[in-house]
Amino acid sequence: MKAKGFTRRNALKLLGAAAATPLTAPFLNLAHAQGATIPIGVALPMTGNAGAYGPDMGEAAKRTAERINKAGGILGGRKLELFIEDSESSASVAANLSQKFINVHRCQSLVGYWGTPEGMASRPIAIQNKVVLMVSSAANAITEGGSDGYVWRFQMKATDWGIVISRATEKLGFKSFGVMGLQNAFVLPIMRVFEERMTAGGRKVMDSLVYNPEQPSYRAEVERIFGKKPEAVYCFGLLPDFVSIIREVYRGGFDSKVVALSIMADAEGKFVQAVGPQVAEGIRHFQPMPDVSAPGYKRFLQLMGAPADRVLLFPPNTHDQIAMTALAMEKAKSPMAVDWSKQMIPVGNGPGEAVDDVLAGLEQLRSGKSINFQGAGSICDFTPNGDQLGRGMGQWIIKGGKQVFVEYARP
Amino acid sequence: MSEIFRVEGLHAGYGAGDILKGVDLRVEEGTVVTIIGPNGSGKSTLVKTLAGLLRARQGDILLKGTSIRELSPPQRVHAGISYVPQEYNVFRNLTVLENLKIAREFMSGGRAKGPVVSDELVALFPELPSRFKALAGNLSGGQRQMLAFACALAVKPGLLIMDEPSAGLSPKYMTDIFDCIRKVNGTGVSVLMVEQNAIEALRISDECIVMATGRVRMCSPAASVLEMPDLQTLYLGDAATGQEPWASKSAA
Amino acid sequence: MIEFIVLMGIVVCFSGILALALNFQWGLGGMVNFGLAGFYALGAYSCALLMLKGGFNTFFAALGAMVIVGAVCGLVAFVTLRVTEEDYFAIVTLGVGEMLRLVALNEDWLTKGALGLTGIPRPLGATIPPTSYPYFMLALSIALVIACLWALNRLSRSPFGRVVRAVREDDVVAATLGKNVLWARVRIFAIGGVLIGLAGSLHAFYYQYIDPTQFSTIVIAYAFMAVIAGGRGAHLGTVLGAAVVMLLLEGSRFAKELVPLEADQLAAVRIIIIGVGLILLLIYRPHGFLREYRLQATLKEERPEPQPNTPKEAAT
Amino acid sequence: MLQTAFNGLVTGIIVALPALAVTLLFGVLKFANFAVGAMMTVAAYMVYALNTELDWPMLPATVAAAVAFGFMCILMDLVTFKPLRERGGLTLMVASLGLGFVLENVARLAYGNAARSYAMDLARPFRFMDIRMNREQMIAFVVATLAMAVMYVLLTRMPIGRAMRAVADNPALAQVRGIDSAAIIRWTWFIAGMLLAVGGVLIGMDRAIEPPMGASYLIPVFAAAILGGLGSPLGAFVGALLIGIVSEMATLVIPPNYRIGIPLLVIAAILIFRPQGLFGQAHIRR
Repeated sequence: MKAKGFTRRNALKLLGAAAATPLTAPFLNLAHAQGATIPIGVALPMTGNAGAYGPDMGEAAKRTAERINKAGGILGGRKLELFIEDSESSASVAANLSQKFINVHRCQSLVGYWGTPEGMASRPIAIQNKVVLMVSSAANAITEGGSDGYVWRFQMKATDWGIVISRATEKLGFKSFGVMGLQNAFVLPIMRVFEERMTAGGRKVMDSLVYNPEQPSYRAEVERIFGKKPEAVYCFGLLPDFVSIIREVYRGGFDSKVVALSIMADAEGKFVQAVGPQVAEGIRHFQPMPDVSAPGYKRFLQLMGAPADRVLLFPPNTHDQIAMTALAMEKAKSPMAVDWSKQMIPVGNGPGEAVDDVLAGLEQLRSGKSINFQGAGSICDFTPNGDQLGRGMGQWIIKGGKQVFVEYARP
Repeated sequence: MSEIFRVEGLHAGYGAGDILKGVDLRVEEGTVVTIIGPNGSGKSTLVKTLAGLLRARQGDILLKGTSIRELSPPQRVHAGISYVPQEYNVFRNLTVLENLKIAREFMSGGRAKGPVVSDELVALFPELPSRFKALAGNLSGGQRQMLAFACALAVKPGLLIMDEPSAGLSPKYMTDIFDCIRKVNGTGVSVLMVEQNAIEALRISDECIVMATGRVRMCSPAASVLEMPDLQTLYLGDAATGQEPWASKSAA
Repeated sequence: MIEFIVLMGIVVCFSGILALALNFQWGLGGMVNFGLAGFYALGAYSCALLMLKGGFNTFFAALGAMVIVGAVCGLVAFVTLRVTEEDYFAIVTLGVGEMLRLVALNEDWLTKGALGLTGIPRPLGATIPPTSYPYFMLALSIALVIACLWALNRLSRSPFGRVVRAVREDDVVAATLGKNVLWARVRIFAIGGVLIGLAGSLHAFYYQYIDPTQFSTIVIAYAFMAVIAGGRGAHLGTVLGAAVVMLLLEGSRFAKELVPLEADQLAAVRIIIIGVGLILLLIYRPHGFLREYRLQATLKEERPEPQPNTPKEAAT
Repeated sequence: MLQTAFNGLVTGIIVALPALAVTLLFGVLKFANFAVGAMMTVAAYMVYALNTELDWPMLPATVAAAVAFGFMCILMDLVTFKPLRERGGLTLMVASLGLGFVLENVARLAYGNAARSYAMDLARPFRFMDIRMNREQMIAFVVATLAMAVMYVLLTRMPIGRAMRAVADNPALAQVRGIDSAAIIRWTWFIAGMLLAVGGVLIGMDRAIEPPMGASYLIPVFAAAILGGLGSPLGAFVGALLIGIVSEMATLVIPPNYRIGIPLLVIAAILIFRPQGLFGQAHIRR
């Protein structure tokens, strides 16, 4: 079907250009992947509206794998090889990455997946290819609908967020509320649970609305919610929109208390840096967090070279994901997901000796003992459908630009 | 008399073909020269090329002996050539006064002195001062032509080139326009114009150039052309013989 | 590795069909569609919802999506073009595209909002085993691309195709020739819409999960780049353009080792390359790699087509 | 109620400057410049750099960045749009889309995705007849009205402004009246660049500085320019205020997250009933 204008010379020139693209690069290092190393795919948002959270999580995964490799790797000396890619906070990019991890790098473990869309898009791919997918997104739908043990969540379920926040709110004793939420998969379930429990407890939700990401301005939303002067306004969303909203609230002279999530009001210090301590004063925020008193978390802080008081919210999850992959493979004595996916619960929940250092855990598994791994982000206990138990939530309040810890509570 | 303007072997056109196929003509200083010829003979293309709106592909254009072929339209205006297009020759969304101001400020290349509208201009165009505030687009056809003419004279040009100044005018305005041209020429401005109204135009012209199919066919004093018995045949070609009347006469 | 190339081949196919739609609307019909992402989302969501809620099978769902997007495009063209030139048209399509995306994001009752629609069935998904499904889907996609190319080529050579080009050259001239310009433009934009609906349906079948983040403005950048690289108006060229753009993008993902940039900078650089490439191609290769289809074959009966963009009066 | 109307006025004021720039550019160059959003983003980041990294106070930082950005726009025109000058509005529009992608991502490359703000402490609002006005809004009012006044004087009283309107009205005639179009185009880009820079700063002060900040203003800005009548600067200013007020007031009726639909409806209505906008002159297309 030769179109008139399509000369052969043009075609060759075009295809030649296409072939010369770096597509050829991976063939070079593919050969040695089969034998020695164990490939792990790491998809994290480095750009897009969740771009602020990816880089640190990637760093945690890299250091965890390096530490395991330095100590001799797993399954008789095989090294872990990470392929860290940017999912661009987009579902289609994440899906393509998952395909690439499975088909090109032959990964049997896909970790990272911060946003719900990225997790949801990769879920069918992992299940069909019988490969383990570990996400750190909160939306309930991720673990609903059966996954034959291939989909594991390293995060608190969205509805649990709502439960913990509601219980803490009852303690705080606010009587009237306003609620503002970003149109996002994990925000809506939190809002629903929170509003249900508040009205059930006889408290008054004066108004609640949902806004879009990247709106030119949030004046109307702030005016409608804060204008009704509720005692406290609960905001659920991400950093960019929260910075704009809080500036609008401060400049509007509204005095309702503000309660939010740490991914908005902390975001590794970026929020206070953007709005300044004066504006951030008194903002209370919640976030599923590692149990800072847990030895596993303390060792993780040293691994990351972070100061002792610093609270890292998401990086511990990728650490646990890499650690659980290594431990489960070692126990199953096979890198194939169809085998080690069955070891996730035995390794995480036990019965066995509680271990909080992945290297110690590997030693004990090699000597035939069973363990109960206590990770950095949580105690790594799972339900059969892949939800994570025992995650607690921290509460902070910003005083003088500093994040002051209030309490740690479990659902 | 010394020669103010000369065109030699000019070729120009739009896109592929050439509409002007080697045009030669001269304008003596202080004279009025009228170009006539059937439609499609390249008259309008010629004046657009002389004004610089169209690139000359071959040949040369000389003003007072120096070539202006490489000059851009604004540079040609500053060199002393004023051009009045046939249509869309005023800024419709600007007021009459603003049209005049622009002509004054930009045609002189910044050398303009004195009032925006000189008395000389008011004398030539008595109607304009009363309509200064009006938008040029709201003027009648005749008034617009007058304004365009006035703008071209805002800074005294060496040569005034006009593209069918009388087109679409009522008889009253037509005589006014030709009257103005005669007066302007009286003040020493040479005029080169393309006209359909051959008779009226030739009455005030010194020289007549006849163009056809992109070349100058004939150039002779306006008076002798006026006396030619059948001016129409000159214009439309001899229906019977199909032969152009000038074929016999060699171009001047 | 082969399977990944097969999968990327499928993505190239439906990105190619989307580029063909843009090429037809803009390249041939002279109507710039900056709302492409929104209409693309409309196609994908219509197809998915017709299956998940409407109970249609994959064939009729795709057909339904094509009809819906075609109708919406036709309506937008009819409402907007009745009055004004095409500059405003681009602005209106930008707005409509944004509105469609907002509806997908905010109408939870219908589209489950940001959570997106999951478990979207695929053509013959049940009968063909998952491991060899990609090969079937690639064959299906290639067949559809060829069908589109064949249909568009026939359309370009038909009288309607000449009207299309006449409208693009100068709609005033076309109007004077008695062609009903408005009706031609509505049909041009609607046919483009049908293709967008098909591309949207294939997108839904391929990913089996759709959510608003998949239909961002980057989709528009890739489509325009493909059309410009392929040569406006040249159908086959557009598909090859889409292939080159996809190889550049996926290739740059492989190039991570070669490129010293951090991951988040790489994403920004990639779009900068697309933007710069778009401008350079417009300036230096206005006809892309392949010339627009010419009517040389029929030179005998008619005088040749005018040059695509004869320079109007050189005003400088 | 009154507060919402005032909020609408504030949104309108911020949309006014970029709408003015779009109208100016469309008037002289006859194409809708889709890179205005990203241009504002880049300018806002330039001021951010001066303000936070070099600790310049806001005023000198904005003035310096505005002048610098004016020259940058001239350069961008030479590189991107000048070679395409003859190719018609559509090609220029698509090129401006490409330029927009480049600019937004250059900002993202340099400063990443996190939302930032200028180093100026936020102040509690003034109360005035139970309307709350904060300092940034006051600054926005003053700056925008000042810019509009300067533009009005420039376009009606000064030769440069008249020449720009002349080129917009009839480019060929302008040449033959001695106006060097190339110089006027440079001036137009310079002025539009300054307007966009100040517009970008106002957005940055009102909301926050992040790569997609400019793009989110595209639709309201074009709506304002069209409502005012493309080519009529005064129209753009009034159009912007109207768009601002109408979209904020509408949030009392429709859910706020569909607010972006309002400018779109306005565009559609204008195009159908009064294509030349409120103040524009019907365009004579030769």
